Amino acid sequence: MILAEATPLSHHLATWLAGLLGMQPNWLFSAVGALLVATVILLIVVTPVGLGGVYLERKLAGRMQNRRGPNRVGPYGLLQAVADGVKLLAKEDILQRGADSPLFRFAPYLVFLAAFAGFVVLPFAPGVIAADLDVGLFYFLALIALETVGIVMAGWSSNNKWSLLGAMREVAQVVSYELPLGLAAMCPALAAGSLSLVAITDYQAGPIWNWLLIRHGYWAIAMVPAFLLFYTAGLAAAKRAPFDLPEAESELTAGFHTEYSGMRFGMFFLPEYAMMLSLSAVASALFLGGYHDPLGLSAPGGAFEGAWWWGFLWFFLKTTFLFLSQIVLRWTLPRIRIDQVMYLCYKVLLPIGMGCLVLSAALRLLG
Amino acid sequence: MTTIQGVRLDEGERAAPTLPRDILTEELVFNMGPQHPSTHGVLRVVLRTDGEVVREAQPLIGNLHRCCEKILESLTYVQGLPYVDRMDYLGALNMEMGLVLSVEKAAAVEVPKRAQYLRVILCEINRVISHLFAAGQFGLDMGAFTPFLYMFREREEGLTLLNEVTGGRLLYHYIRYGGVTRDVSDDWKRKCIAWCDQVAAHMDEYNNLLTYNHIFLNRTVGVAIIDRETALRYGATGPILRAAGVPRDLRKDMPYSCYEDFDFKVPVGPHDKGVVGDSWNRHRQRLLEIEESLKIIRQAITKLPAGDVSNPKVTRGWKAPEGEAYVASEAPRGEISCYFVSDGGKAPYRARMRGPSFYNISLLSETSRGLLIGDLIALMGSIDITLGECDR
Amino acid sequence: MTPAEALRSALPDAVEEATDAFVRVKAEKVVEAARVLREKCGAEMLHQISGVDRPPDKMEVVYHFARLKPAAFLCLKVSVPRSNPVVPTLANEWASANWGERETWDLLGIRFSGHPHPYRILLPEDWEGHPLRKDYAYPVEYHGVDCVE
Amino acid sequence: MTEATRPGRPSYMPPPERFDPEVEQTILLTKAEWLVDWSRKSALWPLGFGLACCAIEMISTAMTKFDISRFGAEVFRATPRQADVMIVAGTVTHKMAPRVQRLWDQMADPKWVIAMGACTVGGGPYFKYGYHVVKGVDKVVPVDIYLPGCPPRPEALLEAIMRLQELVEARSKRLNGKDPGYTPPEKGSRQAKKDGLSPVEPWETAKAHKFDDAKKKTEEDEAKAKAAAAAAKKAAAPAAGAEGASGAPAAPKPERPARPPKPPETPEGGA
Repeated sequence: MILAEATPLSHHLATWLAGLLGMQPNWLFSAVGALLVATVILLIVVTPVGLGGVYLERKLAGRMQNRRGPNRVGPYGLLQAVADGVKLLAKEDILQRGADSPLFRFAPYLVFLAAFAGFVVLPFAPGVIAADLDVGLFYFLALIALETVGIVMAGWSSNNKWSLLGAMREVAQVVSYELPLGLAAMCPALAAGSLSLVAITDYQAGPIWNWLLIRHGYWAIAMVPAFLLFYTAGLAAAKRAPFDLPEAESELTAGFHTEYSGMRFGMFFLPEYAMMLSLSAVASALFLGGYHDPLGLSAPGGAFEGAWWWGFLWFFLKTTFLFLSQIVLRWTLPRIRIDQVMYLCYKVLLPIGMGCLVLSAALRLLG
Repeated sequence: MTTIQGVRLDEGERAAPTLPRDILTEELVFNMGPQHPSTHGVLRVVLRTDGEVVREAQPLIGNLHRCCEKILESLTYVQGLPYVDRMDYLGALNMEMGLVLSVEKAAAVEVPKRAQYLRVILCEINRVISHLFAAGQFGLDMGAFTPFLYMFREREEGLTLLNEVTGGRLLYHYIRYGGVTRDVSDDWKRKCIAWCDQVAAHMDEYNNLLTYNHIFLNRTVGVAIIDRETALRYGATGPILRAAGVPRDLRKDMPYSCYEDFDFKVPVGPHDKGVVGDSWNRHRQRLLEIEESLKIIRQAITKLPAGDVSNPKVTRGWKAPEGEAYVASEAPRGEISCYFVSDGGKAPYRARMRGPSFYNISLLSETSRGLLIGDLIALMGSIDITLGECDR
Repeated sequence: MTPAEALRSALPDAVEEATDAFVRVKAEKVVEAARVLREKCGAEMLHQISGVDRPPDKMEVVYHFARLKPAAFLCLKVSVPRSNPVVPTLANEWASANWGERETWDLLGIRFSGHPHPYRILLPEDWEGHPLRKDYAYPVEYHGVDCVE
Repeated sequence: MTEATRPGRPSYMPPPERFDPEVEQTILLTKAEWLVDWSRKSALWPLGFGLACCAIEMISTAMTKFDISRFGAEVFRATPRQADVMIVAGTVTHKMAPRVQRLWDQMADPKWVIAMGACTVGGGPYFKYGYHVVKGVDKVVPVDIYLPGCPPRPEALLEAIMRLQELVEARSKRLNGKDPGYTPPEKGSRQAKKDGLSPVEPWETAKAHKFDDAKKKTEEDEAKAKAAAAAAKKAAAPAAGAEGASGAPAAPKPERPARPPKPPETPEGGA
């Protein structure tokens, strides 16, 4: 109900449905509306996100490596990721001897859920959001921890030592990197005075110097390091190179998903891209003005105030830029060793994060 | 006493018990390979680890034992040559050199000067190709995928060059007793020089992308040090030995096949970063050796004398007279040598091939103690083994 | 000092045959001979261990040592009876002898007494016979997989 | 869900039953089959598994110049669970054969095998004197595509991939009636195998799971052990030779066919 009330889209849907049936909108319609929105988001956003991410990654990797990348399946190989998905669905699902069956089966769902549930709080455009939670940012950070639980379950239940090692690395890495990630995310929240992603985005309405990254010039002192920190810690939280240790192929064969086959593997494969994308989206909402354009046309009083397509375009551009930069990084950098990952987190990123937070607080007090 | 398929894993030297008594810790025994992305083939390593720290790594070989020596004893001289190619499939021409030099010395076969130069040119091209592959593969082990493809770009060009002369992309069967099979054209020589320029021009690219990458340096500098004594004790040769500071290169020390005619340096560790004998130095060593090899190729092509490319006395049914010889030569991975014994029969009586990887990988168990698993990968990648010659 | 001179002076009763190319010593003295080569002739590396089957009654183990400066190979030979081929191990002196001797045992069936780990290295542990012997009989099948057509 | 290690696993796709052709072409089922086969052929993920020389050419195929990723097959999986096609690239030895078989066992259905190179096709250059070389990987795993060459060029591997795609697609093409001149081949015939419609599933023909009972003593071994024991007894008690001869009748020493007499016995085992 709270979800439905907070969401204009689902609220409209509920009213429309009730009107269709000639009844007063009550909580049942609200719930149905919210569910419908969630389903639509899952269909329209999530599937293309996963598949498109895979396609982009393979194509871009090919381009970086003087190759062509997939180009036989569909025009420009566009259907490649679809073929992968259908193939994974039709593949045998193996439960190996010695595996902890319930955990083994449940882990991929948990990871999938955790990665895609983050989309609920993403402000895609003005008014286009599944649920504008007051604690949206907090909710998002909490989901990253939930994903870790799924991965540990997968690694433990596989009864495979490589999986176990991968899961242990995942715990060590992601739990540690949540600290700098949270600290970096707190800086914009502090500046905007809210944990709601919509509120933070709207705080940055107006021309480009209103964006938190370079807000009024002097905010850049705190926000540029915080942004880089968020980006780096985000890479680690999404297990992307150079922090892809939990599934480091040359070390742990396939890490925590060594024993998974078929669609269960696909459920580890797609969330990785979802996680990358949602982290990019949150980064753009926190620091780069989210759905606001650099000229201030979407700001109150601007030409495109409240135009969802205009906002979505800018949100999409910013997010895709960050997403692609993650892919480029992955295909450029070697992998960091596990002790260096820990060193980087606790001795480099964490102090920087604290510094950023203190600076932001000071700026908030002064300005 | 833990025993895994006949391999005894020594107990003892357990980690000092720093944890409280009620936390139960246990050492893990991993089976790495034969199918593992960074064992470079079918090497199997049994690891005993304490979490991420390797307590013991026991390499187990033999999964690619292809009976090379028995086959050499069973087939005639000329028939046996292709099998030597298949020992080190990345540096096949250098493997041929290993056998042919011994047989030629034992049988006192004259090799025309032009053939000797051609051997040098093609062997050095092969060495460059092999080192490019090794360096790229090392990057791949460290998680950097793209440099590998960049190095493969030049490698493919080099393969095309070799293909044009020998007819094979990977395995050549080009060097024969008393010479080589085919001559090269002027056009090929021009292409070869152009290729040398191309590789030399791209060295900076590799260095920027991989060798001096900050993460790569952090991963490899000071990691898995193989010092001079260890290398000598285990018979490790080639880039490992030179990176450990021993200026031993058979092309300089015991010149064969006219290597004394060329002016080149032997790079010796430590190089500009890291400490002597660490993983980074072994990687850098290979890249520096590529540059020296390019120098040799350029000189050999300029100085290439006219004349025949094979000794007409060595015919199809040629046999070596009774005798024996031991000649070693410098292959990309170390010293390839052959203890050749002939009893005058149609086949060698005994042709004992020394695979450099066999000795190089044997030091894994001693060097790997106390490394992290990621470092073990760095060690294995920088040793750069080929299982074909390790198991023969 | 050539290996022949060094060995003749240090171990006069061990040397069976000495030429420029190689020195043949008694099997039980091979460890001492190898030590002499290391101390007097600068043999720093055991380059290669080869076994040669010489039917009907003899087998040879050939050690090639490498001297670094000036570069040279020093060759030491040992003959053992084919009926009971046993040679003392060098594995405690040179680490490279460890695997080399295991391989010689594996392929030729020459035993090295005192070896820390005297098992097959290339072939599986339950393989029959030693392939590089001249009278080796090719296997017909191994664990259910045919070896001949 | 099936257990991975269970031998004689049922086929991932049962042999197609022949319906009335009209029904076959109209119902949705066949269309779905087409979709599944299309996706399988378009996303053949190989197992990143190199054995010897051919592996280098396999890597070359994935690299810039040849670029197997055009076919969507550059996703070399390090774990057999996620791979579709095992490219056996290089010589399979007797020591390696159980592992190759095990990897094949660990792969999830549907799965295919490309035997790359002369060694895996039939022993290749090691056919005669290679005592430790398995003469063809089809002795341990079922092979779908044989790719000769020593080593095959990357172009050849690309063709093998394309042939495999045809093979994968063949079944649904037949089902969808895309091939009007098609009559179902005779059961178990050569043509049936070629069409990928063989009622004899590949794993039925494979000599699978022989390694499991490696320790199991065959009758032959038992007889041999008995003979050895008798001989040892004889040697230990020469005085009781007569008794030994009468008590334990000389068990005929089982000679393997085509094997010359054994060399003089040497003491085995470590020092």
